[in-house]
Amino acid sequence: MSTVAGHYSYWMTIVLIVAGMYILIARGNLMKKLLGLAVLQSSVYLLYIAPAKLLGGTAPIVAQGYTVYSNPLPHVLILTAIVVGVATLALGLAMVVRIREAYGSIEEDEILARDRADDDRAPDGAR
Amino acid sequence: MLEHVPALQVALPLVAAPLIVLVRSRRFAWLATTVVSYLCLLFSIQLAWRVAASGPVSYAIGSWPPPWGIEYRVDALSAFVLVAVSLTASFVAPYAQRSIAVEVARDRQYLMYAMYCLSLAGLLGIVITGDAFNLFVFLEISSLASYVLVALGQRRQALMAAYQYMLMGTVGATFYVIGVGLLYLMTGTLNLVDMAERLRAVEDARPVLVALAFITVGMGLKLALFPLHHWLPNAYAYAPSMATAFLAATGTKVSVYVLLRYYFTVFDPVPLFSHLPTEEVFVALSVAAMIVASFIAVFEKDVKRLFAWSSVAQIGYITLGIGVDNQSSLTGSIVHLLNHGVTKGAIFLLLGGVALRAGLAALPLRSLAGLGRRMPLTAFGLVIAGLSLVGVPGTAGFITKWYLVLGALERGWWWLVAAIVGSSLIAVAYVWRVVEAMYLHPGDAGAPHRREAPPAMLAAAGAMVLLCVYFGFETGFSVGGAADAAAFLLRGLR
Amino acid sequence: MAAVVVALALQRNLFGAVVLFGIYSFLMATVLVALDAVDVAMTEAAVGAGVSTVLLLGALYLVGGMETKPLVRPLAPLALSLAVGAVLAYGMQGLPEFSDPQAPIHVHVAPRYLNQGPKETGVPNVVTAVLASYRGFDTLGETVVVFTAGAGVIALLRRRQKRK
Amino acid sequence: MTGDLVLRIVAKLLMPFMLLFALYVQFHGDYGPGGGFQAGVIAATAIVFYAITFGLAAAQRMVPERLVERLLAVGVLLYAGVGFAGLALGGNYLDYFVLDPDSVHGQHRGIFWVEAGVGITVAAVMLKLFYMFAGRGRDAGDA
Repeated sequence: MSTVAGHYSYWMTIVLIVAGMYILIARGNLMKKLLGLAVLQSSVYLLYIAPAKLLGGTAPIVAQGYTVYSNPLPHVLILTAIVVGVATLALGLAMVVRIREAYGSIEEDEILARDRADDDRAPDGAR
Repeated sequence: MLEHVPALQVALPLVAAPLIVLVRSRRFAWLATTVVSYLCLLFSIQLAWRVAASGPVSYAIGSWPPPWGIEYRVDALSAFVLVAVSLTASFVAPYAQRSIAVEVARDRQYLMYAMYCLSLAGLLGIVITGDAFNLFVFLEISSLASYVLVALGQRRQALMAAYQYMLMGTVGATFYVIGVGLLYLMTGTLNLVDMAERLRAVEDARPVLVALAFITVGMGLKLALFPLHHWLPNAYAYAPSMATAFLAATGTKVSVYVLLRYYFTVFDPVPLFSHLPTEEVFVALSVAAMIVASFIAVFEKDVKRLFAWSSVAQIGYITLGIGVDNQSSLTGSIVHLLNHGVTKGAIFLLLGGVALRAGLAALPLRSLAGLGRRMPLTAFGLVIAGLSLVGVPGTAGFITKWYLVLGALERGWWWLVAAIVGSSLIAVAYVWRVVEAMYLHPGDAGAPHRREAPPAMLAAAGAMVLLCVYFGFETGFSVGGAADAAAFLLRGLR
Repeated sequence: MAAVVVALALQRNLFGAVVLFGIYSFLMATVLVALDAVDVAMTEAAVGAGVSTVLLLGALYLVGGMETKPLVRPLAPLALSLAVGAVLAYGMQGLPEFSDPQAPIHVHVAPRYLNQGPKETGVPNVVTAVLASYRGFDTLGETVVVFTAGAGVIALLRRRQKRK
Repeated sequence: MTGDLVLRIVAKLLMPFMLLFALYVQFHGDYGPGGGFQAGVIAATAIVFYAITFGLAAAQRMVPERLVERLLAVGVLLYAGVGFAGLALGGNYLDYFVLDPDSVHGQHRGIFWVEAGVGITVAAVMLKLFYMFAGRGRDAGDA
């Protein structure tokens, strides 16, 4: 019983989650934050898929000559998760493009500063 | 056909969205949205009636028996939340036509309706499903649609608000998936009922504990639980009026529902959880939310943001009931899902009318000056709904607080009663500021004369205001349903 | 893969970061093949390394390439991320070992898919069978998610018909 | 966009094969890896490739934006429609057993149409995304 080796994939998942969250929180650039988000989302893939594998097994496409297959259910779930990930990414990018057009910047602090200036200058919020 | 109502409840709004995109007509979009919203309300009432008569309803999608297929499962709790969500939707839909026509660019209006339908379908799907991963999928549908709804706001701040909402929301959803993944690895199943049964046999509690933590934090982000609420004020303040009303009345509530579901039907039967400090954590965070967020609301300059902060505080009441954890307090929590939805929905619908007539994209407090004369009905409605926020007897808000206080007293927690009363006093302060602006400050000399919001909008908003009062007196459905749901939760699994 | 991710965190040129992200996705796809998840790997290669990268580059062209600001207060976020990692590490101690045939996910629910799936649905690729039939509603939801994103992007990026 | 003759000819030659491959992935998903989602992405990629070599306008002439927007919705409706067909024929929602007297055959039929729905929507969305982002570039900054 070798816990470190037996849990290798889990450790990898943790590394990805930590890295993703770090990029997401620490970076002020809106594009970079989206990349962090994508890494965070992809960390889930390993969490689900790695335990589904059985050594000596094969991909879950039933054929003659094989008896041991990997668990197909996590594969299905992660297919969905990947799709959700790219959908979120696309929407996020569209927002970043619009933000860039509206503010001329994609740095979080610059944008927030401009918002504050807006609030001070036009407190009536005229269109 | 009646036995297929659970599937139709979600499938109809889901199909309405692509139809709207296909037809690309504003009239059709509005018509489809309204029809679907009313049908959803009918379906949810039928389901609630069926659950009350003969216990939980189970529906196997694709005729695959659970846990292999996806099960739709309606019990006392989900039936109640379904009614609450579709009730709000049925008021927002007729309101939307004029509001969207003014606030959203012409060629995007039909997409706005489509997003609204998707959001509704997603929320209903979350509530009705009995499958952990299916819940995630519908969570994403409703979330993505909500991000777009917020981003379609008129000012450029709406984009940034939507972006931040999206980051927080996606992190929340990812945390939820991580939690579900851990549970799946320990039980091998995704069906919630099956999962609860198999969790009892799990020996190593560590992954389950961490799953609990991840699901709590994930859902906490979605429902704006106190320290995780940063996205909410901006998102509510800059979204189009109709989106704010709909999201404020339903979005966070559904996330609370998910927490309730996991805590009481999935985790509760596991003996290990009896000695966890979850109660204390929830009570502490809720009280903090009730006090701090209310305080911020008092000093807020923008009316929509003021009420958005008030939402954070009101969510505190809902989670407080989970923390106190007895029949009365849970009844209070669950009934507040409905009562607060109705109250906040009414407020934001009314504010939408004000913004429309004033021609403003944002509503600073000053812009309400003289509203008592300019729009007397709207102003009066805001006062009633404000009283319901405070919890004055005779309004829906009072019922909630009554049950929460009862629950606290049953536990002998006097200080908690004091906290509830204290936070209500702060609510008096911020509601007063609105009232003061409307009635005591004279409007500008050049302000337009008396002109109410368009009839359809005023009628929808007015009906919701009436509901605030109705649920304050006639509690047969609201408290009755909530008490059934609370009893069901505390009984755990049958 | 870990190295690529760390490089990604440190890279300040956005173009470089996007390329690194593509490499990361491709590595992920390779790992997935090694784990027998061929369908998933194919999707990840097409979506993660393909579509995502194209979209990222397209957006990058519109917003411009350099991340100008240095890191702001990098310690607090790092601590928070590490705390999340630590919590997860604690929980993962209790998870089943890699490739343990007695793990719950291999003895409950899944066996029916593998044993009965081809007979019940007539489709030997069990992933397809589960995806489209047993959990068909998930996939409907997934399609709707894609649809939502598509319609949402249209709503956000459609050009006004006439301007000014 | 580019006047490179070799690239143009290669692109012209490759197009049918890429689309054919997409169809193969779509319909072979029952027996090997693949399915509607992957096929949709590949089909969209083929057209994106065309757009890159011959210019966005040329691609939009071949696959107009209006059509793409319609297809976006058609795919979802097809999928959901299969669900309603199950209802109409007396089964539950998304019940494929009732689609054919022979239940296994019914399953097969259901999966086929459902995957087709996924493929259509995914291809349309991916293409639409590309159109949106690429089309934006020409007037970036003045919207």
